[in-house]
Amino acid sequence: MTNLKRMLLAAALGLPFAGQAMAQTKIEGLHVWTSASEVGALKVITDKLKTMGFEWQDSAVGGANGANAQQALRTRVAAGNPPAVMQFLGFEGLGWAKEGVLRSLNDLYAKNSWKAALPPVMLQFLEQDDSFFSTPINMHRQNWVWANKAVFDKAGIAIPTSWDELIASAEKLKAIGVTPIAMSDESWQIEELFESMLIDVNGPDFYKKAAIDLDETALSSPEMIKTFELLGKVRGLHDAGFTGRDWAAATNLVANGQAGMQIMGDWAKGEFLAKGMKPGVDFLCFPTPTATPNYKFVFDTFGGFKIDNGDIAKGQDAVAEAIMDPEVQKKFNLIKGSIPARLDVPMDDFDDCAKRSFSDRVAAIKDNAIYGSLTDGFAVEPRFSGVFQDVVGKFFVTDMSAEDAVKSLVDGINNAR
Amino acid sequence: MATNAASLATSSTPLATNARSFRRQHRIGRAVIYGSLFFMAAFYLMPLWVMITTSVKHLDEIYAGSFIGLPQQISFDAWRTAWSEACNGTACKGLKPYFINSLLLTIPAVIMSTGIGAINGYVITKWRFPGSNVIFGLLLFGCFLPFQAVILPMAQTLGILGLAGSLPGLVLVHTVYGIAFTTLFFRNYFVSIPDELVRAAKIDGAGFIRIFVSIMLPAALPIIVVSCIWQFTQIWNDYLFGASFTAGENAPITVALNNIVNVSMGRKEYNVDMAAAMIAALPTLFVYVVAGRYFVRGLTAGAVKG
Amino acid sequence: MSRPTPLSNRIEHWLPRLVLAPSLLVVLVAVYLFICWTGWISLSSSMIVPKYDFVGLNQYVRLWSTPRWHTAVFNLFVFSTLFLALTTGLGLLMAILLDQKIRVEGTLRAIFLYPMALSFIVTGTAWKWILNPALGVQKVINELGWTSFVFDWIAQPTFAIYCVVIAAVWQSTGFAMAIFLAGLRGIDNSVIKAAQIEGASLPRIYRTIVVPMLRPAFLSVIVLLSYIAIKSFDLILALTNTGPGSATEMPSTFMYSATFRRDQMGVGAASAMMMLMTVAAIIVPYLYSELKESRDGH
Amino acid sequence: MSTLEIDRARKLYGELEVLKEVSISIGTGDFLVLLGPSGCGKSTLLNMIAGLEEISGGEIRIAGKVVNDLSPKDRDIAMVFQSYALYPTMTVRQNIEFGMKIRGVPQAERDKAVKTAADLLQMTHLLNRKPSQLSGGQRQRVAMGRAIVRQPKLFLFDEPLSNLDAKLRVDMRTEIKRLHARLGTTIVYVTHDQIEAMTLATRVAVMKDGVVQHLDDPQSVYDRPANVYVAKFVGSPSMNIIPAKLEVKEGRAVAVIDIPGAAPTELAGIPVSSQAAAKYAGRRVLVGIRPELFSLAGAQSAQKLSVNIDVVEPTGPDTLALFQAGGVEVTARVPPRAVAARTPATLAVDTAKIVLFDAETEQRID
Repeated sequence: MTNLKRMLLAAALGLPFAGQAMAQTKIEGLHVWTSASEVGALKVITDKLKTMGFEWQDSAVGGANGANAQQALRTRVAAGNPPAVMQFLGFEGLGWAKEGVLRSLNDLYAKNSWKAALPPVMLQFLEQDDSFFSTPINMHRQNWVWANKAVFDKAGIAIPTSWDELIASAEKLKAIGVTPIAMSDESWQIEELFESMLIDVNGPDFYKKAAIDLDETALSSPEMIKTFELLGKVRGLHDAGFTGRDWAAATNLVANGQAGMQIMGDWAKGEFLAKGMKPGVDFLCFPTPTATPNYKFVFDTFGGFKIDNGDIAKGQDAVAEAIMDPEVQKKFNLIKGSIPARLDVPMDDFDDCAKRSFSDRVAAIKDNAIYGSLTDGFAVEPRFSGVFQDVVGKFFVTDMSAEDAVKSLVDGINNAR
Repeated sequence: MATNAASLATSSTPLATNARSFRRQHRIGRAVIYGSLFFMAAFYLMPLWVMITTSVKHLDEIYAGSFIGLPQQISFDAWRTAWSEACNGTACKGLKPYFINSLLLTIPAVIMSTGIGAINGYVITKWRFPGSNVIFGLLLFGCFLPFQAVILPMAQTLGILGLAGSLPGLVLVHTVYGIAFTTLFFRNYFVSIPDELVRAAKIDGAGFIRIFVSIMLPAALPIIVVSCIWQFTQIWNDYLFGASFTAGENAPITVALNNIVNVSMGRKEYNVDMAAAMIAALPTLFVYVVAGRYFVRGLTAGAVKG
Repeated sequence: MSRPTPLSNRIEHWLPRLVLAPSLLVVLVAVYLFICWTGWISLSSSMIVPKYDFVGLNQYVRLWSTPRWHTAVFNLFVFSTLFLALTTGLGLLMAILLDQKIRVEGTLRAIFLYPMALSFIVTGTAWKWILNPALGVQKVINELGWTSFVFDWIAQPTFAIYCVVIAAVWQSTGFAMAIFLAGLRGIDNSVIKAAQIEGASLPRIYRTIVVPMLRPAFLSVIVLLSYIAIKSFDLILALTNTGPGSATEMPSTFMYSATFRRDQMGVGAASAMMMLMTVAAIIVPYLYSELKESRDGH
Repeated sequence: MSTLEIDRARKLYGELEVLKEVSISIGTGDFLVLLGPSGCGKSTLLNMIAGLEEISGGEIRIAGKVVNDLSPKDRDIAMVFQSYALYPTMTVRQNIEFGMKIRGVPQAERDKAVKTAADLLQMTHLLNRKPSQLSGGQRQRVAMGRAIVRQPKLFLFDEPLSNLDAKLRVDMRTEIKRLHARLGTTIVYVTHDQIEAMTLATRVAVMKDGVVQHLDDPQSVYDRPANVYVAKFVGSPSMNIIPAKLEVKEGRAVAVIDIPGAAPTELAGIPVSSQAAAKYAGRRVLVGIRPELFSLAGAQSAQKLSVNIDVVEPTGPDTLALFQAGGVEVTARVPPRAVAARTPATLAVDTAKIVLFDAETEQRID
């Protein structure tokens, strides 16, 4: 009631809330996590933070694939009122770091030798101009197939070893009256499928050239056309209700046995686990089929804005330390479905899918076959990945030819350069 | 009052046979009118039906594919969850605090924008001066501003004013962008009030403010209702400004609702979403259903010469 | 006049201007200055944050070379035209039907009016289900026995925009109806009686006499609906999220994603300027005629 | 001292001059009617007197005091409007006492004033009603009551009867006249109805295009209009304006009028000075003859016109006979059944009341 009174008074006087300035031990974090499992995982970090003497002040802005949060962040920076800590994915953090508004965590990195504890491929997203600006909590693998084991058994399908095999198995699934692939017409969900094909069919090196270096010859190559043609074969393997479907609803189709499989990152795992299904027993998780093993990643980091307040700086350090705490990483990822960002966290308590992800990551690092996900902003800057999404999304729902798709992709990328 | 056209037609027909056929036509006509109205009403109620039934269904039932049908079991758990337990980020206090935020921001913003609109409309119609029409034109153009275009400069301005991220800041933004419409409402209404009223009051010795308070405002009650309803709906339902200019615990209900509904990665609780959506819509629904009568009446008063 | 005027008179003289001044000032800043700011950004190379350099019309060239922007412009045109026509027509029809001494008028009016009270953040999901062929209308009708019935516009890139129109019309018709109903109630009964004595049929009376008398109501309806059409942002996001395959992109959603999602603030600003120019091209002549009229009146 | 002096008052709207140096002066107890068609500037002038419009040039004095820069409330005036301008949300009582309330008049005094006014206008029973519950005539009374309680030096009426039906208008007209007689106040009254002007005014100012054409007592305006415009505007049917040639015979002015199918007719005995007669001798002039100056010619009639009657319009008390003379249609007011259509008649003219006008300037020739 006193709070309400104060707000009323402040409203009447046209003053900013007194509470705003008083948050001396409060650390405000802006993020996009709103689902139960996400929030549950986040609580691992905030609980740890509490033991370190700081209170997490939550600012969640969900929706629009993170655009709402990005908009909130931009307006707050414009207003000179940035959050103490911000969740970044992929290039988002780099952009702000280039503007010089993020606080350097170099001292902490040096003191705790965090650099050595992390996969080298992550560092490019954590560091700008020799300054570490954020700390990673997890790693999701993007290129997974999720399948209902009972359905696969009934249709007599083994785990496919190539995309052609995977697509061919669709006929068997159709024969037993099951939707072969659970998906949505949302562009990003289609793109998850596309980028898996892109790397699986053409190999990691080609993926790097086309999706990361944006090499024009690679982009306009026959390999690209081939990939689009492959994607075109998936048209019609979904059900009529795929329009506007959330990815989690698609996952549920697989879990319920209404659909055979889904191609999605390992955040989908939580849906099966929530139903009490067990990996390998009730559902299958396997990487998208390929001759050249690869690993595509997505991870969440938190960075702090430069704010002229010593207490907040201490709090930002505390957040970084909490995130990099191995125990926190373990507990967090057990809930979130991903694997720890740190390479040195014991994986014993994790499920088989996570264990597979962890071991595949180690192998991929060795083989130089680990790359960032295009869809989720770890391959190229948003203005380019957006073009991929536009073209792939449009290609899939219309009768656009693979050649036209490649042409508009090249034009679009050049236009955005 | 509406004419009962059909009954007039019967009573003014002299011949009995004609009267009978007219009566039959009349009955058919009435049936067609009622039929189309009820059909449209059903169409209009459809989304509400979906929302209400979903909000009382069990989540498994929804995931099993029942989106539109009747619920097998009715449970109000989702409503309780939405009101007091649903999580907006790590804060799992339900919609309640944000509901209060929205009230705290909507009420002053509605009062201020309506008040300013009223006095602007009064000046523009009753105290014209050279250029007052141009000013009205300038104000009116603000109605059609795409708000996405002004978010960043507005954020910077609020930062300079020290109102960034606060409810008073949001109240200010809504008031500023509400002025265009409220001014238009009051201007169009006051135009229909004869200028002689103001002249009479001037001769009676009333000044600028006295005329406004004693004569114009009491006469403007219908349009005040219209303006308040319009502004209330617009501000309560706003998402863009709310998400841009508030943060965390200061967020209005639409932002909290969006966070509950728009899960980026994670299982959607459709029943809670729908219950939350209904809760977020209750005040505006209440305003329309309760004040709807006055709303139409207010519009009428604006259209008819006083 | 050089005669000294009493102070109170001078106050009375300046008071109206003083009262209007804050609104004017605020609008000059919050509308016109901000438009100028956006214009400036549209000529700069701004990406993630505003930059104040100058790159000429580069961002406009880039904007117009983006196929998605063409879709957005085309959609705005289709959407606005259909939305205005259908909402006005349906609103008028409802108002006329409700004006026939309907017994449950109050209830029906509330039913038609309630969507106006809801935000699309709220109703988007419900509409998504209703329009989804596997969940909504199509499924229900198929289950009722008409198995060949197909209503899957929302999944068809060429038809999805009409789904947006349907939902938008649903939301705004009640408002148009309320204004028309108000207009109808304001019409002198004797006009209708006179026409009936002349032997005109009811539809004819409405078509030739009553509807033309509703001109002021039409004007208010069109202004308010244009406002809603231009602002149709959360509607798109909630219903189709610009899909399938960017088929329901609109200028407002394009601007939003360019600025806040794709770090192309310059392109976003350019698209905002294009929107503003379009709005100005339509609204300024209207404002001009409206203000000219009121000047003639006195 | 005059109660109202308008001294070369001007009104400009930008470049447009709607009032051109108007000067009018009336004394206490006078009833001035500003008469003219719409757009002649009469309402603007009234609003300038009231202080509702700024005065662009010249001076307006009320009771000797320059009021140019005084706000309406300080001018000691009251005004009755065409639409009555009753405050719609207030009762009749509140309407009447609103001005007193603003001036801070104590309640008891207000009650007394309201009672007096209500008694005077016989509307005591209406005091608690809202304007929307009143008939047109009742609203008119309330508007007058509101003016009366102010006890101003000057009453202003802006076409107060034009929204009433014909019967009520005549009644209210009489009532206003009676009120004027009883209260003895000074009134400025705007109307476009010349009968109201004739019946009510002690002074009439006929206006056109922002200029006072004629300012005099009603009878003088009627009898000796200052120009053709005034002549035609005042009186119904209006004054006949017949083109003629002026000749001087034996030192007296004679107007020669062409009558179709007859010899040119000479009218002698026109009241015009000998200088004017000499000046206009042999030139074309306009002869102004009120319809009632005609009569059936008798044996002794000096000035006669032999004409062919085209149309006869009986009005009851008398008949209007229309015929051609001097190339225009002329109306004569004759006793009922005195003449018949399409028959010749001989009419006498009371030439002593004829008015002559300059053919070019259309001003009266004295």
